[in-house]
Order: sequence, then C-alpha cells, then structure tokens
Amino acid sequence: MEPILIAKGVTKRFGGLVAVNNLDFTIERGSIASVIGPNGAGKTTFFNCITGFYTPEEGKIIFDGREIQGLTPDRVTRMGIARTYQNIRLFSNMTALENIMVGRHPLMHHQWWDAILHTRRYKREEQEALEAARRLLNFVGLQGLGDQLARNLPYGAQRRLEIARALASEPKLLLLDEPTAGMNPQETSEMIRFIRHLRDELGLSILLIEHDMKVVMTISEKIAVMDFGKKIAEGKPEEIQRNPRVIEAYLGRGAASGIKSATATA
Amino acid sequence: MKKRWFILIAVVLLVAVVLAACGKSSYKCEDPYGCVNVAPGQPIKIGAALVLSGPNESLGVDSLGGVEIAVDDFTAANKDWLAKGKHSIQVVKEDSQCSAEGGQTAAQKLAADKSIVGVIGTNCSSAGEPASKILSDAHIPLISPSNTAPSLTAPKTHAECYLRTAHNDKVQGKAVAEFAYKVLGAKTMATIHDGSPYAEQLQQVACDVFKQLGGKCVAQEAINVGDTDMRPVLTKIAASKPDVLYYPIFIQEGALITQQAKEVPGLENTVLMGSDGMISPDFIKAAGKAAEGMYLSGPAAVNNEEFNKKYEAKYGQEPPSAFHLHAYDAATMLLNAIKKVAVVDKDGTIHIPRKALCQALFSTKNFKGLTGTLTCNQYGDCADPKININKIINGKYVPVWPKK
Amino acid sequence: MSEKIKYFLERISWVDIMVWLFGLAILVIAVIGVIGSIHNAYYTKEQWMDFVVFGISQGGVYALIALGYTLVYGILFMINFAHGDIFMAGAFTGYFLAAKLNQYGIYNSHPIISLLLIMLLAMVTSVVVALITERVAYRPLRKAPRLVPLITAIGASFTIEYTFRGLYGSGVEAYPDMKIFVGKTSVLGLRILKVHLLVIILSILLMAALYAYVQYTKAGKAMRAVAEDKDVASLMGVDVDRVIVNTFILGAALAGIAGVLYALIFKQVHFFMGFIPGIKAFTAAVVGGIGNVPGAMLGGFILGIFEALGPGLILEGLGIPASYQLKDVIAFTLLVLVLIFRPTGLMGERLSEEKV
Amino acid sequence: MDSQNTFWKSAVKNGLLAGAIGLYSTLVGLVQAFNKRAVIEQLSLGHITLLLSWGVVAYVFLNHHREAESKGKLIAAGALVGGLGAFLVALLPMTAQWVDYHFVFVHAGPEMYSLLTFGKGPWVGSAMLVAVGALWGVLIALVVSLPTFWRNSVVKAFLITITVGLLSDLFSGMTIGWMFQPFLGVEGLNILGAVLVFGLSIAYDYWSAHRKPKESAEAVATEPTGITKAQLRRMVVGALALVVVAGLPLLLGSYLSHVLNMVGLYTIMGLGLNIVVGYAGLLDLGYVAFFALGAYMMGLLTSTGPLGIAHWTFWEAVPFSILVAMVAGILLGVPVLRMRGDYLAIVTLGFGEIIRILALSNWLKPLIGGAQGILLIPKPPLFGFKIQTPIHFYYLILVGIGLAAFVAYRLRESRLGRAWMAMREDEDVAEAMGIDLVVTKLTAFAFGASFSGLAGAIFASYVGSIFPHSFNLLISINVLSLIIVGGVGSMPGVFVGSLALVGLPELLREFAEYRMLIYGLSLIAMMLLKPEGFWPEPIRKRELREEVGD
Repeated sequence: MEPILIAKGVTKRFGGLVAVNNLDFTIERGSIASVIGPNGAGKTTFFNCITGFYTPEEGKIIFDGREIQGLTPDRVTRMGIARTYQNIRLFSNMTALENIMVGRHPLMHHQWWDAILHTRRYKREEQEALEAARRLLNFVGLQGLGDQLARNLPYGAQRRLEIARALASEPKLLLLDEPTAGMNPQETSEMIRFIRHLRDELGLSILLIEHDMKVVMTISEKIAVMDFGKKIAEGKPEEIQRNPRVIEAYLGRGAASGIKSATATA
Repeated sequence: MKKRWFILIAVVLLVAVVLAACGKSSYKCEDPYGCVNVAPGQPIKIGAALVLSGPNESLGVDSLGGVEIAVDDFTAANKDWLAKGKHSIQVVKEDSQCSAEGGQTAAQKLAADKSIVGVIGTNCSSAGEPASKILSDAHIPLISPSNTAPSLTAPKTHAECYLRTAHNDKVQGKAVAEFAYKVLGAKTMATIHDGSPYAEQLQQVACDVFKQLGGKCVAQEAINVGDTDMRPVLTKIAASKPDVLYYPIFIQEGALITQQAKEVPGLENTVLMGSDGMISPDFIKAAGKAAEGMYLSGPAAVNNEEFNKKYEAKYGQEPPSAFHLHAYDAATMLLNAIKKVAVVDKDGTIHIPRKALCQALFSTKNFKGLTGTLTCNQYGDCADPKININKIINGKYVPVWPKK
Repeated sequence: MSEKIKYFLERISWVDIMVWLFGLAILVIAVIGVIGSIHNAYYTKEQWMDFVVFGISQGGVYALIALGYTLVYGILFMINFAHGDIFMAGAFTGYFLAAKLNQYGIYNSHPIISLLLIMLLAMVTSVVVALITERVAYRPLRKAPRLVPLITAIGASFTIEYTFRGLYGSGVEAYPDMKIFVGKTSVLGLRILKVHLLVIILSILLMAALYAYVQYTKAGKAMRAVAEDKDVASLMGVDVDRVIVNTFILGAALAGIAGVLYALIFKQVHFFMGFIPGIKAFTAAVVGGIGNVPGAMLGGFILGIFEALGPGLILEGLGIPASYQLKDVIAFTLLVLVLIFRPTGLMGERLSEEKV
Repeated sequence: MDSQNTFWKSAVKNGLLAGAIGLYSTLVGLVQAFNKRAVIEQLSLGHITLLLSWGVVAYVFLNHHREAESKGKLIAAGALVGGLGAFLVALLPMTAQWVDYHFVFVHAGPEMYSLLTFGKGPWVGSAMLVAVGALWGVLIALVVSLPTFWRNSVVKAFLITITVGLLSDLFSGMTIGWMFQPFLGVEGLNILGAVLVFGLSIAYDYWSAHRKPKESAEAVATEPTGITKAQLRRMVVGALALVVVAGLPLLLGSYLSHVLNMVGLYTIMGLGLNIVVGYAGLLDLGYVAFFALGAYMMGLLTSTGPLGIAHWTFWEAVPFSILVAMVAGILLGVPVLRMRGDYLAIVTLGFGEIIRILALSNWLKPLIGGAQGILLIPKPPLFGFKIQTPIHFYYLILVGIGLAAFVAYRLRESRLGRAWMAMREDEDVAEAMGIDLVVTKLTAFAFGASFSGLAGAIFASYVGSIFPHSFNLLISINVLSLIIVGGVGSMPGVFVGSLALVGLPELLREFAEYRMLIYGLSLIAMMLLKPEGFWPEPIRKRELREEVGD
C-alpha cells in the first residue's frame, strides 16, 4: 500500500522544551493508525504540526505527495485533512446542521455577490450543502437533532457531530484526537465500531490519538508510541504490547504520572 | 373587543368634531403662511431651542434666563393686552445641544407644534445651520442670541426668517486684534482654539486682522475639548515668545491654560487674552488668581445692574455666561413684533399672521434693547456690534476699552 | 527552481507582511518627523526636558488609573468602562473636604495631614462607588456572554457621571493651591514643578506597593490564582467573590488617590473629568499588556511621554500645523504600532502556542 | 417567632433601601427637575419619581412575602416601608437648619425643602411627607393582596398611564393630534384622559385573559391543499404591517417622523455593526469612523458651498460614500487582523477617534473644512421632486433599511455568513475548517463599514450640514449598545434596540441633563432583565425544510 502521510524527522520546540523530537511516521492509505503515549508526550503537538497550527522547526510532512509543513490550517484542510479535538470544539451557538455546513466550506465556491443575488451557483451549492449535511447527520446517527444548538446536545452526540463536521469537508485523512475521552464502555465500543465503519464505508485513512489502550489495540493497524517527544516504538498492536520499552515507559511511569495528574486537578 | 374599540374611536372622533366646530371664529386669516390662533385662556407659546445639556450648557442656561426674564417683563408691561383673552406667555424649552443634529431635532419638534409663534435660539452656530432652515420652512421666526458664524446671515446662505442679536465673529475678532496691536502695543500674537467652530473662526479672524495691522501671528495652535495638560502646547508657544496669547475658548480648558501659562517658562511676559466664552463667574472660580490681569473681549453690554438683580432674584445666582442680554433683547423683539401684528378678536382670541410677523421682525429699527440700539438688515443681522475688552481685576470683569 | 519558489510563496503570510509594512511605514514617517524636528532646532534642550517631565507626571496618573483596569481585566476579563468615573467620584468628593479645610486654614497649616485626609475620603468614595457598581451591574452578569457586562459597564459609566453631575452640579470646581507644592524645584539638574515631583514619587511608591501586594501576600496570591483559573481556584478553597471584591476595592482605592493627585496637578474637577483619562488609561494598560501590573505602569508612563513629546518631536517635523490638536492621534497610533509588533502589549505574556 | 423577626427586620431593611433610593433621586435633582413637568393634571413627574422609588421597593418586598403573611401584616409592613422611606427623605428638610447640605449638593436648597414639605415648614411638612409615604405603602400592600390577575393588571395600568401621560405632548404634534385634545391638559393628561387610559388598560387585560383560546387550535389546523390558515394569517398581517409602515409618517407628523428617521439611521448602522460584532464576533468600538467617512464623502461631492468638489446629486454620490467607507473598512481592518477581543476594541476605538480628530484638524481644514464643517449639502432630488421634509426622508431611509436588511439577511444565509459565525465561535477551529480568516474578517469589516457609510451619506443630506463634533465616540457606543440590547446577531433585535436606545431618548429630550442618567440606568436595567437581548436571534429551523433561501 502507498502511504498517504509521511512525516520525516519532524521536530517542534517551545523555548527549551522539545515537544516533538525527530519523529518519523508513515500512514498507509486506507488504514487506521494510532499515536499513543503518556500525558505530555507530544501527541497533540504532532497533530498540530500536521494540521498547520504549528510549523515544525525541522523535518518534512508529506501528504499525498506534497509537502505541507508550514502551510496555514485552512490550506491543509483544503488539501484533504480534517480533524477533531480532544476537548470538543464545536461552534456552540450554531445549530448542528450549521456546524456541518461550515465543515463543507472548502467545497463551496460561491462568493458574496452570489449570495446577495441568489445566483444559480449559490442555489446549487446551498442545496448540495444542505443535503450533504442532512446525510452526514443521519450517518452519525443524529437525525432529528439538526436544529438543536450544538451546545445543547448531549456529550456523545457532540463527539459525533464533531466527526460529522470533519467529514463534511470530504477529507482523505481524518485525525481524531481522543475520540473516546470521557465515554463509558458501551459508548466506547460504539465509537470503535463507528470509526471502523468510517474507514470501511468512506475509505478514509484515519489517525487517532488515544489514551485508552483497549481502543487502540482493537482498532489500529499500526501504532506509534511517543514519550518525551520521541517515538520509542512503532509496529502492529501485538508487537507494541510485547515491547519492553513501551511497558516500562507506559506502565512504569504512567501509573505515577496518572496519580500526579489526579492530585493536580483536585 | 373589536367592537369596543370602534365605539371608543367613534366617541373620540365625535367629541373632536364638536370641539372643532365650537372653535370657529369670526377672524379670517389672509396671511399666505397662515396664522396662529390663540384661543382665550390658552398661552401664547414661544420656543427656546438652547443648549441645555453637555459641556456648553451654561451658555444655554444663561440665554434661557434672558428669555424668561424678557417674558416676565413683557407680561408685566402688557397686562391689559393679555388680560382680555386671559392669555399668558409660555416658553417651550428644547435642548438643541451644540451640534447640527441636535439643532435639527429641536427645530423639528418645535416646528411640529403649530401653536409655536416664534423661537429664540440656537446657541451654537452648528445647531443654527439646520434649525434656521427647518423653522423658516415652517414659517416660524428664529432669533439667535449667540450664533456668531458669518454664514448664517450671509447673502446667499441665510434662511428666510432667521435673525440674530449676537454680533458676527468678524466684529469681535477685529476688536481683539486692534486692542492687542494698538493698545497693548503687541507685535506678535499666538492663538489657541479648541476645535469648536466658534473659537476656530474667532482666532482666525483675530489673526488675519492682526496681520493686516502689521503684527505677526507666530503660532496658531489647537487643543481638544477635555485635554488637561496644556503645558506641552504652552511650551511650544513659549518657544516663539509671543507678546499676546489669545485663546477664545470655554471655561474648563480656558482656566487650565490660564493657570498653566504661569508655570511655563517663557510666557512670563505674555499677555493673556480670551473672549466671551470665558466671561463667567465659573471661570474666575476655576482659574483662581492666575486669571488676574487677563483681558477678555465680549459684548459691551454684559453687566446690566438691573437685569442682574432680576436674574439673581429669579435663579439665585449670577448669569453664568455672556449672552443673557442678547437673549433678552431677542425675546423682547419677538414679543413686541407679535403684539404689533396680532389681531385680537372680540372674544379675546389672538390671531398672529406668520408672514407679517416675520416681516415685522426684519423691519425692526432703532429698537432700544439692553445690548444697544438694534436695527435689522435684510439678512437678519440685528446686533449693535459693540465689543468691550474687560480686564480681570480682583476677580471682577472691568471694562477697559474702548474708553468712554 | 520554480518548485522552491512555489514552496516559499505558499508559506509566506501576506497578512504579516502587510501588517508589518504598515507598521514600518508609520515608523519611517515618525523617524522622518523626528529628524525634521531636530533639524528645525525650534526648542531648547531645557524645553525638551520639560516635555519629558510633563509626560512622566501625566503618565503617572494614567498609570495609577490603568492599574485598576488591568487588575479587573486580569481577573474578570472585562473592560470596566466605569473605572474612569470611579476615579472622578473620588477626586470630585475630595474637593469639598479640601475646600472646607482651606476655609478653616488647616489646608495650608497642616498640608500633609490635609492631603492624607482628602486622599482617604477620595479612596473611600471611589471604593463605595466601585462596590455598588460591581454588586448591581457586574456580579449578576458574571455568567453572561462577554459583551453584556461591557454594555452594563458603559451604562454604569454614564450613570456615575450624571449622578455626580446631579449631586455636585455641572460646574467646574477648583482645588485650592497647596502652598508647599507651589513652584519649581530641581532634581538631578532637571527643573520640575513640585507637584509633579510629588505625583511621580507617590505614583511610583504606590505601584511598587501594589506589585509587592500582588506578588507576595496571601491575598495577592489568591488574586493571581483566580486570574489564572477561577474554577480551579475555587476548588482550592479560594473565595472567588471575595477576591473579585478585593480587586475592585484595590483598583478603586488607587483610582481615588490618582484622582486627588490629578486634582493637585490640574486643580479643577468636574463630573466629566474621568472619561478621557479613563480611555487613555485603558489604552496605557493595553500598551503595557493588559492584565499585567508592571505593564500598566510602563504603558502609563510611555503614553504620557509620547503625548507630551510626540506632537513637537514627530508632527512638527512633518510640517503639520497645530500639532497638539493631533496628540490623541499619536497616542492611538502608538497603541496600534505596539500591538502590531507585540500583539499582547509590551509586557503582556506572549500568547503561548500551547494555548491553541 | 424567628421568622416573624426576620420579616420585620427585612421590612426595616427595605424601608432603608426605599429611603436611600428616594434620597438619591432627590439629591441628584430628579425630583425637583421633574416637578415642573405635569403628567396627570397636577400630579408632577417629580412626585411620581419619589412615589415610584418607594413603591418599587415596597412592591417587590411585599410581593415576596405575599403568600406567607396575613393581609393585615402586609399592610402594616407596607406602611412601615413607605413611611421609613419617606422619613429618610424627610430628614433632609428637618436637619437643613443645622447642616448646610447645599455646600456639597447643589440641589439641596430652600426650593427642594419646600417641595418635599409641601411648603408647610420642616416639621408639619415632614410629618405630612411621612404620612404620604405610609399611605402609599398601605395602598401598595392593598394592591399586592389583590388576586394575581387584578394585581398585575392594576400595576400595568398604573405604569401605562404614567407613560402615556409622560409622552402625551407627542400626541398633539401628530397629524391626527386634534383627536386627542379632549384628554390632554396643558401638559400631560387630564383626569378624564388618565381614567380612560387606566380603564382601557384594565379592560384590555380582562379581555385578553377571558377570550377563548380557539385561535391556537386554528393555527395548527392544516389545509391539505396549498396554504395553511396560519400562512394566510401571516400574509394578511404582513400586508397590514406594510400599510402601517408606509402610512406611519403621515399619521405621526413631522417631529415623530424625524425621531423615526434617527431610529432608522441607527438601524442601518446597527445592521452593519451586527455583521461585524454579531456575526463575525469582532468587537468594534470605532464604528463611527465609517459613518463620518460616508457623511464627509457625501458632503464633499454634493455641497454647493466652497468645499464642494463635484456638485453631484445625492444619487451620484451615494455609491461613492458607500465605496469609500468600504475601502476604509478594509484598510483599517488590515492592521487589526491579528488582534483579538478586547485588543481589537481599544484599537478600533482609537481609529474612530483618529478619524474624528483628523476631520477636526487645522491640518486638513483646507480640504474638509476643519471645525467649520461642510455646509450647504443639498437634499436628494427625485424626478423633479425634492426629498426634503422628515416625512420624505422617512421613505428614503426605509429604502436604505430594506436594502441593508436584504443584504445582511442574504449574506447570513450563505457560506460567508456561516464562516463569520464560525469565526465568532472559535477562530482556530474555523481556520481548521478551511476558512480563510483574512478574507472572512475583511469582508465583515467591509460590509459593516459600507452600511455605516450609507447611513452617513443619508445623514449628511438630511441634516444639510456636517460638523466633526457629530461623529463622536458616543455614536459608536450607542450603536454597539443597541445591537446588544436588541440581541446580538439578531436583525429584528437591531430595530428593537434602536427604538429603545435612540427613539426613547429622543422622546425624553425635555429632561435634557437627566437624559443621559436615564439612558445609563436603563442600559443597566435592560441588560439585567434580559441579558440575551429583547429579541434574540431566532434559531433557523431547516433540517426538515426543503427550500434553499427563497
């Protein structure tokens, strides 16, 4: 299989802190890949480098054969990468339907004069967008909730709405940042099924960041493990499970850091 | 419920029609602009569109006092004329502010009231521009006590029924320049204005005349209303060492300049001059001792003992600005003209033809007012343009020029 | 080759370039003006120094008011538009005590005590007004969208102004001269008005005290905790309401003192006196980096100096007449310029990328 | 027993509060200033202000305890609150012989004391005042103990009567003013009018409470073919509204039309700022800059005075006014592209001030008139007819509003509109949705500015002369306030907001110096009562609707 995304030697520093250190990673077209690691390992920073929020100091990110590092987020999105956020970031005072329609922004081309004059282009695009939005709403199982304000939706629905919004731009690669965070086991397994369904139905490539080992192990075809900004292991789930460095980094210290983070919020 | 509404409206209509029928009178109005009919027991209404809020409010309060006292005096002097139909004179106040849109709103409101006979106002020329046009269109005369912008009575731009008892800026600016050059012997002059059309115009005229006389205008500076630290601008002016510093602005900023000029090196020998915007007890209070020896130009008639007594008796304070006498004269002129053209019915109804009123005002000649002898020209300038220069001595305004 | 050019073109931020060019253009114009002015040699060296001194003393007042803005903003993320009027309330009320003291001769026989009494009264008045404002207009709306408290703040500003206009009248009242502060003195070879010296020293002392308070006392730490994150702070046992009230008290007390100092420099007080200093102080707080205490001081002084010096130094060199009329243009241009090159103000924390 | 204590304690507390509010309105001068203004026959607004300041406190307090306490006790408490409130106010005239209040409080003088004591001297008069307060409290207690319907109805009728009395002089200025004459005194309503208004209000309440709720059923019933009854009703209502809107100025006369025109101009500006603030979430406090540019452009291009450069007509100049404002919106938008929230607010405020000061400056005086402004701006011609009076302008402004509302509405329902709102909600995420922030922000500024330019152009032609002082910060603040009072992002809200914040203050002109106080207080009150605005943006339902746009 040919790769859809190749990261080569990506490095991102904040002052003295090296958040992502010389990272290499490849995602095959049509696969589900994951990045895992303890808190602060640099996973989200890596995401932000891909989506254009950050410009890596060194290294290349090649998407679909083109270098994308340093491009602005809107350009990256228009090339075919969409994402969700760890702490859901919907447009909370817009309806669910409008949220999805915003996601379709890169596929629409009418200008303000089209909108004022209601030209044919405007009518066609709006009709398409509305239909696509309804379709996606059904696809993620939110039918009937389209006219609700996003902030009034229940938590799980918000997660799915965020994914629907990301899908609206018809991306080739979907980045999911902890899609099961805060979900109970039943919701989690539903989400797993849903992510598989996404790949199988829409033929997307998916990269996810996840904390939940069980999710990662069940769903991923390839896993990279990060610690202190470095990739310490990469491979199939079963390989990762057996890797001693992962066990040490993840379980040994992870438990301790887990306790620390628990006290910090108390 | 709908039925009830209909009944109500029908009743209202009926009552109104009956009342209208009763109001019919024997007088037939032949004035092309129509007449104001004041039924017995009703007041004769005159408007006062003055600045009653904001930073220039003292100007309006001052003029309003003039108008109200004029009304009192007129009422006292014409008891018999008013008594026949049990009339009184009512002053309808409107805040015209010191802006074009304020003047417009006040004028619209007064113009909408068909019982308004004439209006005294406005204070600020910017309010006068639209107000004069609107009221003239409604055939209501407007007489201003303190508009000083030349354009208001210029041949092409004046409004049909607009007059003023205030002097034009050109007169006062000239007086200041002449006093500075001839009496004070100044050779160089600096000016400061505050961005108000009045001050800007006045200092420009003063500068122009001063130059014509042979002097030099070394600096023309400006500040903004609300500024407090005048020392930098004064330092700048000090660098050109003017003989006279003229700032025809208002109390607040004027007092600050007066005080701070004493603290800025280089201005020790500069004579300070201002104009009628600062002729006010408030200015003396705000500027304190620094104001001693300062010269202020203003209408010759500011202190009228008799008027001041009436004012203090009525309002418990001295007139707060310099145009109360102009307002008094404007109102008296208007009331006299009303009396002149009015026709009184047998039942006491007073009919006032509008066009005749306007013509009567324009034909005012040798009217003995408190500001002098007023004669109106064809463009509406009625002022007897006498300007005094006052010196502040022991906290009092003492006229020093022209010598009597 | 063309690949490379394309690569770069795709990554250039045209906005940044435009904005920088805009800033650069202003800077170039300013420099030309400065060169022109210096070339003119219109002012003597003493006069240049005078400008700076005037600027510093005006800046001291700005800084004291700016602290109130910055404290409240740091904690509630709202622009307390009424702060300028809280400043006015103190200064205006202080006048009556000053006048009474002057009437009985205490004003000049015991100047320091008088001054302290007047400041105390001004502080108390400002604090009371600020607390009523907070209780009535801000607290009920703490959970509302951000624009809503902005509007009540504007409403509160008008209300305070016109309340005091109604209470004390619309006229200008003049603080009596305090004899020991009349005249000039000289410090380090600079001629300086005694009032100015007093204002500069007092404002610096107060700011240092405030900084120490916020940095080192327990109450100050609680304040910073609330500023960082209200929810976490309240979980840690900090009484958030109490801290917010404290902040308002602190800001208002400083504004009250600033009011008296202002009245000492400029003598006159009136109901509208808070409006323009309020806006300027807010500008100063933003220039310095809003939410940042030393930033507010720095911003205040810089703004004051630029206002005093700018017209003579920059505009005159460009041949612009009546340059002091455009003083505020300089002040606001300075603001734009600072924000172009440092989007969060001179001492504001850089919006760390981590926050994205 | 304990609860009894707290009841009386809280009654005393409320009495003190009533007194404090009463003292406030007295010392600020409201009572005295309003005393000259009759509302109903001899009852002046000053009296009403005092009564209201005690009454509101008493009413809220008593209403709170209505369920728990007996009627007798309520009456006693009412008397206590009212009496105590009055007593605090009466302290002023009582102690005036020893304390010189006038030294600090300008309004505290013999005139005020005699007003408070009915001219009967400090002791007798104060006793009378306290008695009036107590009686008023009793009256309120009686109203409070009425059944819910009557209580609400009476309070409402009371407030409506006062409002009508307050605004009654407007009726005489109307074209149909003569119809109201029998009910009006020299100032305010006469007794007949007051009784009539009071009665009508109660009657209306009674009617609306007792009518049969059949209409709601009607609205739901759907005809299988074509339009529903509800739709038909909407159409009829719409047509009626159109007739009313078109005929309004003819009915209201020139002054009220003028007030409506000012409301209209602010509505146009509000619609524009609503795009910037309401849709795109960019806090702009310098909106007046574009208003000024539009007005100055109109002035320069059409003026027949010495500053006029082209002597065009209104119609030729309008596009340029709009265009110049639009370009300025983009130019001023560029430096602030990277700024967020409150930084943006202060910088735009600065821009507004810069434009005003430049308009005023000696520097640019040769070009644009400086402090002397631009005079002699002609009125718009229309096929040989001249748009001149406020009534004529009403229609011109109406067209302007229509145009602005049309554009704003259509933009909102487009890709651009959604991009604006997404940006308002979360700028970073919006960018990650493929939205070009630069273009999106600049178009928001450009459209917002162009509406303001249009309003400025009409304003210049309407007033006929423009001065830099007209373009101050207050306008920016006013426009911002009105869109928030109306409901951020809501188009009908803009109109409601300008009616409340521009229309009402115009009607309160006679209170001159107290107008701003009332304005400030009502800004606070409105936001406390309705933080989401009076007419919040409706949620557009479209999941199950088929159509796009129209």
